[in-house]
Amino acid sequence: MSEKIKITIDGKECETIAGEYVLNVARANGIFIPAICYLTNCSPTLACRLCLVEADGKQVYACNAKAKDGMSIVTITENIIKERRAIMEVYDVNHPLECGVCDQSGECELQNYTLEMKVDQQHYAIKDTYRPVKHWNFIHYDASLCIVCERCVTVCKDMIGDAALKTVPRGGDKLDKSWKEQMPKDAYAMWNKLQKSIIGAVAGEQLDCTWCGECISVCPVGALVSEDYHYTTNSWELNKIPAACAHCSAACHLYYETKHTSIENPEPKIYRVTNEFHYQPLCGAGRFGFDFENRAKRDKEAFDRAIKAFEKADTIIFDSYITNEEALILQRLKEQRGYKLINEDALRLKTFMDNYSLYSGQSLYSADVKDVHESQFVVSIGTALKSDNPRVRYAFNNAVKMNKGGGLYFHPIKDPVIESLGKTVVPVYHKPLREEAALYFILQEFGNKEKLPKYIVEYLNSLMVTKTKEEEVEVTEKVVEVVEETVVDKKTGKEKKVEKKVTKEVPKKVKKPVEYKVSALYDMLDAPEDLMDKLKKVLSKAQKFTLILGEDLYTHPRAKNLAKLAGLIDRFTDFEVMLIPPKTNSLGVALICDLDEEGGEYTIGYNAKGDFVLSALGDGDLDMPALNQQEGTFTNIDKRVVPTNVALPYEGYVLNDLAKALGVSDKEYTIEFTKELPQEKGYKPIDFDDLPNEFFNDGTEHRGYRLENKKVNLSRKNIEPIAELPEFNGTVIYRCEPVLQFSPFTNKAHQLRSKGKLYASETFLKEMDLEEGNKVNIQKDNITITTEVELDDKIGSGAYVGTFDPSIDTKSLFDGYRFTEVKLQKV
Amino acid sequence: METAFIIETIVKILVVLGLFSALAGFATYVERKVLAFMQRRLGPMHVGPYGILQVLADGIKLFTKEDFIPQGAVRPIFMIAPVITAATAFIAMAAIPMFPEFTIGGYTVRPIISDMNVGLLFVLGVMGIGLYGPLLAGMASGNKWSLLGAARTAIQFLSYEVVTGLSVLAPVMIVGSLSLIDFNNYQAGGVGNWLVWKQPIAFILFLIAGFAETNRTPFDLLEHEAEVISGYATEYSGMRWGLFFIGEYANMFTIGFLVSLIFLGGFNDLWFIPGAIAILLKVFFFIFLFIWARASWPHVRPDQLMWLCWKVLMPIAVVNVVITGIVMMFF
Amino acid sequence: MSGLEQFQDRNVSQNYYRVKIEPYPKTPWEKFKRVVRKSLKPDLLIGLKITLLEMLRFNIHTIQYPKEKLPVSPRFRGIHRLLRLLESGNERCIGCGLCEKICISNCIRIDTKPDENGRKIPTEYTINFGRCIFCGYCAEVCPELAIVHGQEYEYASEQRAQFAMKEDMLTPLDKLKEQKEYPGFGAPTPAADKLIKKTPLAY
Amino acid sequence: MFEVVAFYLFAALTIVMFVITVTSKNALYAMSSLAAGMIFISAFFFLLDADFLGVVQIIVYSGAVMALYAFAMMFMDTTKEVKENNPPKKIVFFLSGMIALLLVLILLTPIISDKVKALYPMSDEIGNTEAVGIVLFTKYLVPFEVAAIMLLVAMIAGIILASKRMDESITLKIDQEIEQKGAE
Repeated sequence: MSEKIKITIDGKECETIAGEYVLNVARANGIFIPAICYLTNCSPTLACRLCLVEADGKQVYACNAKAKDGMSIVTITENIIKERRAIMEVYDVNHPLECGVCDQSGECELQNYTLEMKVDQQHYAIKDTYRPVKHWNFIHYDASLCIVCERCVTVCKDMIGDAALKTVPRGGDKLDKSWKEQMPKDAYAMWNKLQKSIIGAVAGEQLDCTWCGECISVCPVGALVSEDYHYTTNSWELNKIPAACAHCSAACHLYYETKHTSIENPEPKIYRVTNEFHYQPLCGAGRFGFDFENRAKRDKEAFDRAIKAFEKADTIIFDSYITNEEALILQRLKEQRGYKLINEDALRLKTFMDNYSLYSGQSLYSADVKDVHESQFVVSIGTALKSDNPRVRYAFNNAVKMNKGGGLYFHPIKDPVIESLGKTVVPVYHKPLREEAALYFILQEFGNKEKLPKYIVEYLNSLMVTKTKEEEVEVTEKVVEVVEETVVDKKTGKEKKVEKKVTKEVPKKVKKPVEYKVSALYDMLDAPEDLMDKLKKVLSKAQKFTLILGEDLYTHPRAKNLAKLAGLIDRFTDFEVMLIPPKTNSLGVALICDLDEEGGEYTIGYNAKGDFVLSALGDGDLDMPALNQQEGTFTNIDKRVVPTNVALPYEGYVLNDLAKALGVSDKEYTIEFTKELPQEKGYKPIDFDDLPNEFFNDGTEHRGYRLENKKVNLSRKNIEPIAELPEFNGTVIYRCEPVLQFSPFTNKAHQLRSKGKLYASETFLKEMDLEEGNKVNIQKDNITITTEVELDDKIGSGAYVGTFDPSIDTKSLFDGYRFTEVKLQKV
Repeated sequence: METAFIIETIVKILVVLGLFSALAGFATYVERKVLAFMQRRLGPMHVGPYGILQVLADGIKLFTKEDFIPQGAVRPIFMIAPVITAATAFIAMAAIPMFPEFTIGGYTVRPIISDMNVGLLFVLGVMGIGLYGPLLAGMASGNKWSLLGAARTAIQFLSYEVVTGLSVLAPVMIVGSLSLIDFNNYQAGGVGNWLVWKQPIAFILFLIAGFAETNRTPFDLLEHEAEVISGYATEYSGMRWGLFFIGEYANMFTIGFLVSLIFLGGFNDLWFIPGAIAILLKVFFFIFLFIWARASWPHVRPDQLMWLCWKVLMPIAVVNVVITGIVMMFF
Repeated sequence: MSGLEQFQDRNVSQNYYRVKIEPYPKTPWEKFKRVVRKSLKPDLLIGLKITLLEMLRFNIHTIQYPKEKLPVSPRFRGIHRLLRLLESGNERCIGCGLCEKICISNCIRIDTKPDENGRKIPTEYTINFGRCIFCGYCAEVCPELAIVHGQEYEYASEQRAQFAMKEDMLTPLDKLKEQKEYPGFGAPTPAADKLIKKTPLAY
Repeated sequence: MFEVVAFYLFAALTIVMFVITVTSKNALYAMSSLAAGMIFISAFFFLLDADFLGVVQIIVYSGAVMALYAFAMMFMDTTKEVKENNPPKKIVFFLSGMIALLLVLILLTPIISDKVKALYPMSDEIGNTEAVGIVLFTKYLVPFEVAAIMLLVAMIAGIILASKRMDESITLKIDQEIEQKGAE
């Protein structure tokens, strides 16, 4: 890594690494430098110019200036104070005085800094421009409140990767030149820029993005707010409840902000979700899908029926939308009462991880999201990254943008979002079931051939094929030319034309068949052969590599072999490997529960189908609390045990009550199980109440604890070569959730509620001769599902169905693998 | 004769009971009004014209209010105490001749329930017993403020009984009888014959002692709100409290009658005024005086009260008796 | 001096005079002398005279409350009123929630939403008068002079729900003409204009 | 007839009251019944037309019992029952009962045998008060004066005993003096 250096800020000696921005160093050391436009982990925009400091006697912008050894920074001088005050005054020019109704009032950075800079008078003025309000789906943009700090633009580009926002001309008056003499330099420059621009969509009136809403979060003023939250309450009335997002395995840190529902109804309600945008972005499902709570009352009769069902049952089917503690209770139920535990997702992940461990030597995978952020080269295989785990996608994008990195994206379905990340990200759209080839490809291109097991090297070499191709070759040819020259006769002084023969060597391009060696893997993957050339520049500088593997691999018929290959990659390449757990707590369930493959006769379903259903969705035989009504922990993608808290009260029975009634639990509260999580799997005996849940100023995540990675004995068995699998012939559809959906829980949230459909790309629609809104029969074997077709412009090919709508029985369509062959029929 | 006497007595008892209960109520109205006027207020104005029915409203209120006995109280004595006050106040009236004799349908009525020859002594004695009411109430309430009120009752009783007795001794010596009718008859024949001219000091002493006996300002230490909440009556409510109230006002009337009979010519005709009206006027003057004094003067401290009694009033009373005796012996 | 002047005059020192207090009697003899002096000097009788004269003069100051009422100071903090804009009749309240925040007895609650013009409006406004201590902070903090204290001070009620809802406090539309610009508690001071720093206008 | 009814009524009441006085463990009950009993005794005087003695009985005893009340108030919590350390013995009850019976018999015997004659019968001409006065100041002059002197002596003694430091007034004392007293 970069060398450690020391700089002095306001007399305080701060240690940092070379190349870090001064602003970040100051923040990490608790020194306050005002800044509006800078966002951690994004590129500096220099829009606000507030972070002006004096470095070794020269004025620089702290967000932009890189630390050098021995640098001495002064954050406040007389001139800086003058500049900052002038800047804040300029920001206040024509800013509407509607703090009273503004949603940001109370947590507004414009308010804060106006007070901080002691602005009590306005010296500047210009004619105001009409700036209309824009409604962008979930997002409400009040342009007149906007101070054009461009944080939204920056975060959309550098962090999220949608790049849906940009600055557009405002159409305001030009700044009078006379201001230039009257006001401080930076303030004038800032005003000049401010007066010219406003935020707008990149294309057209509507935003073209994945609706993460991060722009709402980063907006320092009330310009960008959630349409749903707009004018419903004041931010200071809300209770911030720190929690972990329950929708996907990223389990992002967020705050549920609650208040009583209305004057008549004192029950608390979640008004919005906010996040620590400097440290962790949040996806749209997390931000807008917060009200999936199950408002149930205590139903003693149902509880008694549940106890009877438990006494009768021999199997518990459950999904992974549960906490670690609930998983432990289920495991205890299994240990003491002999139930079989069925959870397909988690079992697949577990099998994959076990096989992976045999070849990597570690019980857990090696990379986490932070590694992705820091990588210069990221490869993703077998996952529809943008909907499977948006935060990993943001990290991928961030790595590409901030580290000038690149990557590879192996997936059968075209993804314009990934394509738009940059030229250095090369998508490889292979056919389904070719994931093995992709992993061998990584070994082929990035593996240390000297260290790799010999049989692998041999196998890779055996895949090399000789090909010929027409190549333009430069050949020099001798050409004789006749050149007419004008020669001046010395004697006569007359001009005279003389013909001359000149021999020249001229380069000439000639097409010629060339033989070369190339791996057959390229063909298997339908990859362009010049793939690696495109990445040459990136790879030459890359220091850190991350491989992201997704659910396609765990469900793959040859998942075990894939896992072993991944283990090899971890050991013998520069890549660190990250597995994306398919559901929120799949990793936790896989680690805590001893899962079975086959169920018994009478099953209890917990958020799953069964003879007796416990449901947090409110449609079962006994109500269970939703994850925003529970306290407990998740084991997230970072292999971290993160705590979540109760946002809304739950009055019904919880799983622990059942366990108590069955004599399995002796605890009063579920969270008493937190310290009993299995230590042999890497958990630590820490009380729930002692788990931290915050970020430090320098951006270090301080939530819960990381699981301990244990050593595993290596397997000596050889890894199988690529198996020939029967190809899909007919129509192939994918199992995947649309953007903003993860599960029936997200679908329960009032902002995201929608009906399950067949989402298809434009090319797919054309191929199948369908139109949006058509009804189709999806047929497989003897199952027919009728649904509507909807165009999804965020995929470039293929079609998919989601599992978020339980009314569509996707389970019977897909037997494991995420791609399946079906017959489509227009109704 | 015997039957007629019994009927007459019972009728007289009923009349006295009814009349003085009503008068006590009316006196509260008068007191509130007079006090109000003296303090530039209007007093009760809402119930009835000029608030005249306020008495009735208060009565209804007192009767319907919850009768409340505290947990720590000595129940039977707590309950009996107000009855003692009210009963003794009325018993004392048994020996007071209110009016001159008059005739209804040939039947001569003597407006006195029991004409005993020691009437004066009886009245004073029974009135004295009346102070058992506050004493028992205070001691039985199980409340410290009440107990303080009871203690004050005891000292006031023990002290001012002496002054009353001694002050009235001198007139008794002059008249030579303890019968109030004798007193009245002694003063027949005009203002000049009133005993007040012969015994002005006794008159004043008796009046002062009367204030103390009836527990009125400036000697209302028993239930002085500023010091002992409501003294002995702190724990009382409803009609039990009302009985104390009635007792106090009945005592005021008794003292009024006594002073009028002993010193101010009783029910003898005054100039053109018939005797019955004359005594009523006198009594009402004293009632007014009680109220007037309440409006005008502050009350005294307990130690001042004792000091006044034992070191000022009693010596003066003794001296007055001695002088009266000497004068009677030699003239 | 009369009325307000009397209270505004801080220079009262010239009106002080020393009260002569006679020494407290120490010996019993002194005490007796004082009793005689006070009894024979007509102190007690003067007291009686004063009260009697007051009664005879019959100079009554009582105000018979439910029938007669004293005028209330404009700065009196009675039951709250929600005002409307005088010209348009629109509600003045913009739903900023400052009153809700500042309320020290935590008795104000508002519900807001954007209206069809995109403005923030309060859909419901309640004050729990069972808890309100009439401190006037809400009127003081209101940036729109929308919530003010009325003159009504008789707020005994049989039901808690009374006076609590917006409709009870809001000026009815047909009585808009009777609504006065509020001069009382929380209104800007007469010198408010002078305190404002002016912003340059370039056009 | 009335007199007989009244006599037995008051006799019964008097006995009940005094029984309560003796048996009650509560000082307040004991004293209140004592006072009531004393007043009921006065009824006998009235029945015997000895009005003066009756009233004197009321005045004297009510005052005396009031003094007892004052002591009770100072010495004990009159609302609580008094715990007696020496439980009454049967022999005491028996003996005192016998003595009372004996007294009654002794007094009854002459009445039953109808051999009682008043030495100084009531004369109707002079009033009750005068009669008492005459007896007191003639036949019983010496005992009366002796009793008066004894009471005077007792009173003076009482005053002297009580008047120690009576000239000191706590309210008029300077704080310093009080502290000095406290230090002593």
